Amino acid sequence: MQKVSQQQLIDKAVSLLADGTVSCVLGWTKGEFDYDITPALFTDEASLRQGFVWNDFCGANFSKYLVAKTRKCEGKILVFLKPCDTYSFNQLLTEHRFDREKVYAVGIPCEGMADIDKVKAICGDGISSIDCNGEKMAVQTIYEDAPVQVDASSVLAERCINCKSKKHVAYDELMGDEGDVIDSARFDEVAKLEAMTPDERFTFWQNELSRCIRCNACRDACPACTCEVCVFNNPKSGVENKSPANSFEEKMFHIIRAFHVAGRCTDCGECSRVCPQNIPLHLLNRKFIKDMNECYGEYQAGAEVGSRAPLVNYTTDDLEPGEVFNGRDSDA
Amino acid sequence: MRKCSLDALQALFAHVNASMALYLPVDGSDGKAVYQKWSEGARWSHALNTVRSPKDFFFPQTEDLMKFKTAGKSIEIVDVRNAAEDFVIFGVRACDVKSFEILDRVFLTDPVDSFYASRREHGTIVSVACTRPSETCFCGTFGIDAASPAGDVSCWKTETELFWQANTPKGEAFLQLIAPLTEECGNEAVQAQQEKTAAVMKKLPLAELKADAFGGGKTKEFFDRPEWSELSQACLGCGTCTFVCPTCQCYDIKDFNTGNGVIRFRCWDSCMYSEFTKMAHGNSRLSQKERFRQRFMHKLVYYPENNDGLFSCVGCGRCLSKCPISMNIVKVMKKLGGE
Amino acid sequence: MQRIGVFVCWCGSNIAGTVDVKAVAEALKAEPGVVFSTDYQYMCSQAGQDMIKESVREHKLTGIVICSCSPRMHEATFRKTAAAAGLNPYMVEIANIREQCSWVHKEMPIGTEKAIILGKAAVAKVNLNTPLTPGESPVTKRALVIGGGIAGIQTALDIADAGFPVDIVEKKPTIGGKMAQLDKTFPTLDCAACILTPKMVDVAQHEKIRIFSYSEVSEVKGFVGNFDVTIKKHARYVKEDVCTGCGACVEKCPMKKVPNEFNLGMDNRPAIYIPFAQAVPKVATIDPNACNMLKNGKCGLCARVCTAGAIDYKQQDEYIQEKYGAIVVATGFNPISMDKFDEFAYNQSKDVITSLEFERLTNAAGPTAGKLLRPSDGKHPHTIVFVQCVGSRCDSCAQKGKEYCSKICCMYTAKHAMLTRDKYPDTEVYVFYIDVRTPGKSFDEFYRRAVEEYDVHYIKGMVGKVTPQGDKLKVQASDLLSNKQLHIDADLVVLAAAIEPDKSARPLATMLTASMDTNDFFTEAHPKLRPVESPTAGVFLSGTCQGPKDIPETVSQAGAAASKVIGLLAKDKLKGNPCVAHSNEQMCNGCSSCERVCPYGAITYEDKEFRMPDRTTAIRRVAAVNPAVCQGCGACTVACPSGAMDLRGFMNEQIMAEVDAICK
Amino acid sequence: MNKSYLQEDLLRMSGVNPRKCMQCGKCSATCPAYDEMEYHPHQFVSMVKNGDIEPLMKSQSLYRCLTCFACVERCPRSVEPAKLVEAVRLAVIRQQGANRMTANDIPALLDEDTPQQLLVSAFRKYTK
Amino acid sequence: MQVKEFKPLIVAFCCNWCSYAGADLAGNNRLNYPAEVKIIRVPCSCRVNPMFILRAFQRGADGVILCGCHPGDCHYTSGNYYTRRRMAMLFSMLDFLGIERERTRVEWVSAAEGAKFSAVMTDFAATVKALGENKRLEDLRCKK
Repeated sequence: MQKVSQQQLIDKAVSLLADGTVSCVLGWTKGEFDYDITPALFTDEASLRQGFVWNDFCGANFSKYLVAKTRKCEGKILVFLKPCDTYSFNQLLTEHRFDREKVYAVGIPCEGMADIDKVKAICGDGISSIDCNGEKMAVQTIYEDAPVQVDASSVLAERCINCKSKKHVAYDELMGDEGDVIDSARFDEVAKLEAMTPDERFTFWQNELSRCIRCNACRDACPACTCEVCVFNNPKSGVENKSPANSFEEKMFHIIRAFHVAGRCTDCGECSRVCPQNIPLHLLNRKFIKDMNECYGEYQAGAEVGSRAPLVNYTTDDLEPGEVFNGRDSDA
Repeated sequence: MRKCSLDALQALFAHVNASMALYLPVDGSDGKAVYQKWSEGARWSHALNTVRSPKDFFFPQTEDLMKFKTAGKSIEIVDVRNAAEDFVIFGVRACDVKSFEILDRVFLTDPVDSFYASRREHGTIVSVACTRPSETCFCGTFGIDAASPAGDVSCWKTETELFWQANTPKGEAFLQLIAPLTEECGNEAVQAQQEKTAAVMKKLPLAELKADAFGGGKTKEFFDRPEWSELSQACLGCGTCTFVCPTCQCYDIKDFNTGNGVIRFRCWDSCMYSEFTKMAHGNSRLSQKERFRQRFMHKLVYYPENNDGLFSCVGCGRCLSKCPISMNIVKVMKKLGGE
Repeated sequence: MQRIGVFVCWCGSNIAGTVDVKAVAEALKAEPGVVFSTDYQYMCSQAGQDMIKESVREHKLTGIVICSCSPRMHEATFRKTAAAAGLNPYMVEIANIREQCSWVHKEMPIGTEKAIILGKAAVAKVNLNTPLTPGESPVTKRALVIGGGIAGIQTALDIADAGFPVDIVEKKPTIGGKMAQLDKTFPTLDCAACILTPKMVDVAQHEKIRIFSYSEVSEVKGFVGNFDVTIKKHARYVKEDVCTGCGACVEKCPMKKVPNEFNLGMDNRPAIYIPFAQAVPKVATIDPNACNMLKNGKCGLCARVCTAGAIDYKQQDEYIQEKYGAIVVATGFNPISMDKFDEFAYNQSKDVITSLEFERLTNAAGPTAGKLLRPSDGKHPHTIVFVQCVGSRCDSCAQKGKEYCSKICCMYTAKHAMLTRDKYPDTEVYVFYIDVRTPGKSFDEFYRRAVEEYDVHYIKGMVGKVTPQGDKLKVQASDLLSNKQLHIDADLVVLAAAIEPDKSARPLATMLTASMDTNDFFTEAHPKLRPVESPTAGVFLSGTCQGPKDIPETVSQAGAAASKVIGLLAKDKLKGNPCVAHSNEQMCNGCSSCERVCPYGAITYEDKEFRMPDRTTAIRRVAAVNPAVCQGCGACTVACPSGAMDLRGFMNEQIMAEVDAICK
Repeated sequence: MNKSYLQEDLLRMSGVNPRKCMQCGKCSATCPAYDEMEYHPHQFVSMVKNGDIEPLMKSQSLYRCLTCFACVERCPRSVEPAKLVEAVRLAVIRQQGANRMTANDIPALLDEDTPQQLLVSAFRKYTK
Repeated sequence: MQVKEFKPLIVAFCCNWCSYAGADLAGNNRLNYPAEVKIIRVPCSCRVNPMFILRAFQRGADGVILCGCHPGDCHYTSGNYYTRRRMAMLFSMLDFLGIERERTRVEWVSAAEGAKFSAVMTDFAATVKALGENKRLEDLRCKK
């Protein structure tokens, strides 16, 4: 259950529309089964009251939409930002990707988003409705007479289990209480991989990446990937390709993508959420974050606007490329 | 009709695999079902369906068409085609079986795609009827009966047994092959199960979805509908829906410079991509709205127009569960179909 | 498609000895784009070059590959050859088959195979070469010197003597800098004022030099040859062009208790003042923080006594805009604060002073008129302890001082010790040192004289503690050579404080996009080969803003900086290096990654209207590279995520083509 | 215990890097117990650096150091000589396997001018 | 079939101002190193895009080495500092994916270090040779 209710958000949006603060609202709209929620732009009270939803399945990070929408929208856009979304929001501002003046950001607290696959693993397929408003999540399927009561914590998405911050780093207005930066265990999985032998790691990633179908969902959902022209779409870049025609292509794509967002990735986890093949892509990005934290000092992309990312910075006594492996002796 | 015990399936698979490659859904490392070549120990997945459709068997994501070997300024053309061998795909659901018909109409009409045709010729499709459909299923909308799948051989699974029925000469041959491991039987158990499934299908949330509003000849009616803007506004332009779709059949032909020559290959393309059908003059569909519209107009209007009213959607529900922003053909049909 | 000619050089037997040049020429003939391929004994000879020119005409070549020695050797030669044949010089690529092939590989088959591969890589690159033309920009023939100390003065004089106008910006009311405060100068012991003030007068009278005193640089825009600089001229409340410097106002000013910064606060000055007798410009300045008239409108005495009518209480800060072709930074140094060195009791006793204060105490124009008297009681000190390395050579984690050696302290301390002993032979002088560093002409001789002729007690060791007790300073120190702890009752303790760059340097560096090291010294373009140039083109370094140095070094560096400036201003137009970065606006995200890694500040942003792929228009922020400033390192090309930034002459496609060719 | 191991041990225990020392002697200049000591703070640093540790371990200087940390405070190179003295002292106590001071020794040391606290802290310092 | 001795293919990106000149000096002094090393001249080590390195592996390189000016000596003042960070991160990522960390290397070689250039290349070639063929980052399509 989320702390700020759907009704509160709708009322807020309606009032900001009514007093002319904003001309449209970027929010979530409901789908067929209570969990298939789509980002949508609302411009009037009726559609807000009818379609706006806010529940445990509103995972989509809106920040990226602001790049295109602020260019098109007359007037200000109201955007509701979960704590993790605010980091992406700031990062995009750091990169001058949209005009801050055209956005009215309302921070909303987030209790974590649910992973529908985890829900289905518990309740089975054939979901006809999900009620997230109670203490527990009530999942009704066509195969059972009574809804199954599920602990929201047991179906949290991976990225929410390892939530890095409940603090909003950007907003014009905050609803509910402000949270704190969390000392999460998000690097544990990376550390586990680091502790493996190179052969094990190679097998692990070969297995994961071989599932890649190059649908580009990770890239297209990524709030750091807002390039006007992506190198993978640009025939002149030398890396353009449409298919995972060879195991090299998969690695190339994911290495380059991770490198391009290194220092810019806020670890929002959209890449892994949207991957239809369930590849843990966030681990690549987290690996870069972990390395940069360890080698160049703690840095959280998006924590503040205008900060200088580790890869566009240096000190004269940085460690040597050969030294990054020091202390990682599992396989020396 | 023949049957075998579920316990005997492993032996049966081994038997089939000894004479031709057998592919079936197994649980992959991420816990999701995926088609894999059978090998000792491979278990048939309990999942309803695979994430990727079985269209790969006939229309793989990438396929080399030919090679040019270059040395300095000389070029030699190399045919890379391999002689196809017989294979079986086991466990195909009714929706996916239907998708092959849709692909056939594209690849087997003149000019015939010989790569596709060769695979199709050598492949035997063994379908399995559904018993526990998902909320995302809407095959019924397109007249598909999940309890009576087509294919060269149709199967029904009960608690303990698997029932087999051949529908084509290729299917007969297959039943012949497995005859030593199966026994002749009646169809009572199958019928009972079909009835049960039919009852479940009626309870599905999308059971009432109708495609009647769409079909050939309705281009003008739908093309300029204002709803497209709203429907497409959240679309990220990724290719997930097209790549998990069993009926999407667009591909691009590209040349890959290997350093020693060029491989000409084809690979799936997606009408959702901004470079889709990019030509010398540029792109034909410049906005995501146009690209988004193209996909659904193609499924619901253009394809039926050219194919006797056959929709090129089979209601498998993959795009419903996989779209990163949960926009899909059902939402489009409901919005435009006037529900 | 290019029409490429390949020319394989034998270099006598240098190449042909280990590489089958004929086979190389033959193999490369088959490469795409190659229409002509040949070999020759000496490609760089006149005959060889003529052959290339002839071939260009005969085969209508559009590109040339020379398989020869290192491009570092003859790239320029062959580019000229190409230009002479009517080809763009940047259509030439060189395969280095001598230094990197025939000279390091001994067997003919191996050398030949590698030479062919290197040749193929060069061909692959030339296939993608495009003609490049260096950009040109005009040069404003005026220089700006920031800082009016000896460094700035010398630089300005040298530039002006070459005929170019120079402006000096000095933040104090007078030029002269630290040198004006010194007494004598080592190792010759001539008086600082005697050699400096004539130069100050030269500056004042030079028709090509303008002095903006009491001024600061507030904004810098533009780039080499074309800087737009805003100078903020602080209101001094005295009309500079009217004031005659007679000093009547200074005498009459009733507010006489303002610490005199020129004498480091050891005496006082009035609210209206002329820093010292030889000040340039010799114009009075009103200290707005001390003047009663300016603070509360009461007084006005100076205006009444000024017969010239120069006083103007209503004067405002003035902003002056000027264009310059070159900028010289000469912001100088200051001694560091002694606040963190409690053990020396600097803040507890007036008789613990810094060496610069000692200079004023011995200077004839100083607070004691040159008599060495203790600041506390005006008595003559009989025992003086000098402490070296105070705040220099500190470990960075000690947080008190500087890591570097301040370089000048050993010499000036020897000078102080020697002069003291010379003038007051009854004074015992101790110098505590860690090392005595005297590299320089006649420097060690000077130090030896202090020890041998003047009997200065040089003690290897350090002072650990100074405790004021009565009218004495109890000095506790170590004598490492005799392995003793010493206790000296001193009358005066002089601390050789480390020097640090002036505080104004850091903001100035930001304005100039010139880089600095962690100590705030300006970084030179190359530590050995370009020591007076900043990496930012058109910005030059003079004096201690670049690192600690003494007067002779400062003056020679000032001259060197001036000669660089003259070299720049002598050009009418600047020809750039055409191998510079350029941004594809259609692909640029405006994310600033490139700007952040550019060491030269060559990248700026502008908002431009674009037609977007979906037919709409949008205003987007995009990067633009100033080709006159870009030096072509390519750091931006990798920082750019979208690949919008590329480097001419070393384009992504070209390098990848080379990789492909090598890995075939 | 061999010599280089002892040296390593001392450096590890003290966290001191004697190679940072520039031999300015400020530690010894500042030391209030200088005259009581056979080896002075700067000598400790250079002798440990050179591995010449035996004489230090035998020297009474170890127990003359007041641990006032003036040398640590004043050292311009952050070498921290007192920590090194402390480490050598510790090495002696460890190596001897015995305490430098026992409770029985205290009465003999008592006199009117010595504050009790000094003895307590000395006892603490010279005892395992 | 005769077993052919494995000769690794090594791509060396060399900064024009230091290592490339260092290689020239190695040549001047006739300091031998394996012919498998092929040099590509770049204006600065910071010009080397990770894409170039992956491209080299894709096309069949068995090792990639990047040489630049010693930290502090960059001709462009700071280019090699960026290189150092970028390559540290890239190499760590390749290692994370299980690709042999010995296949990539960064070395600082000045224009005066001809002997070092030769030694570095000899050592790197030997290291890569010991690793054998690059299998983990290969593109089968590019095999001969």
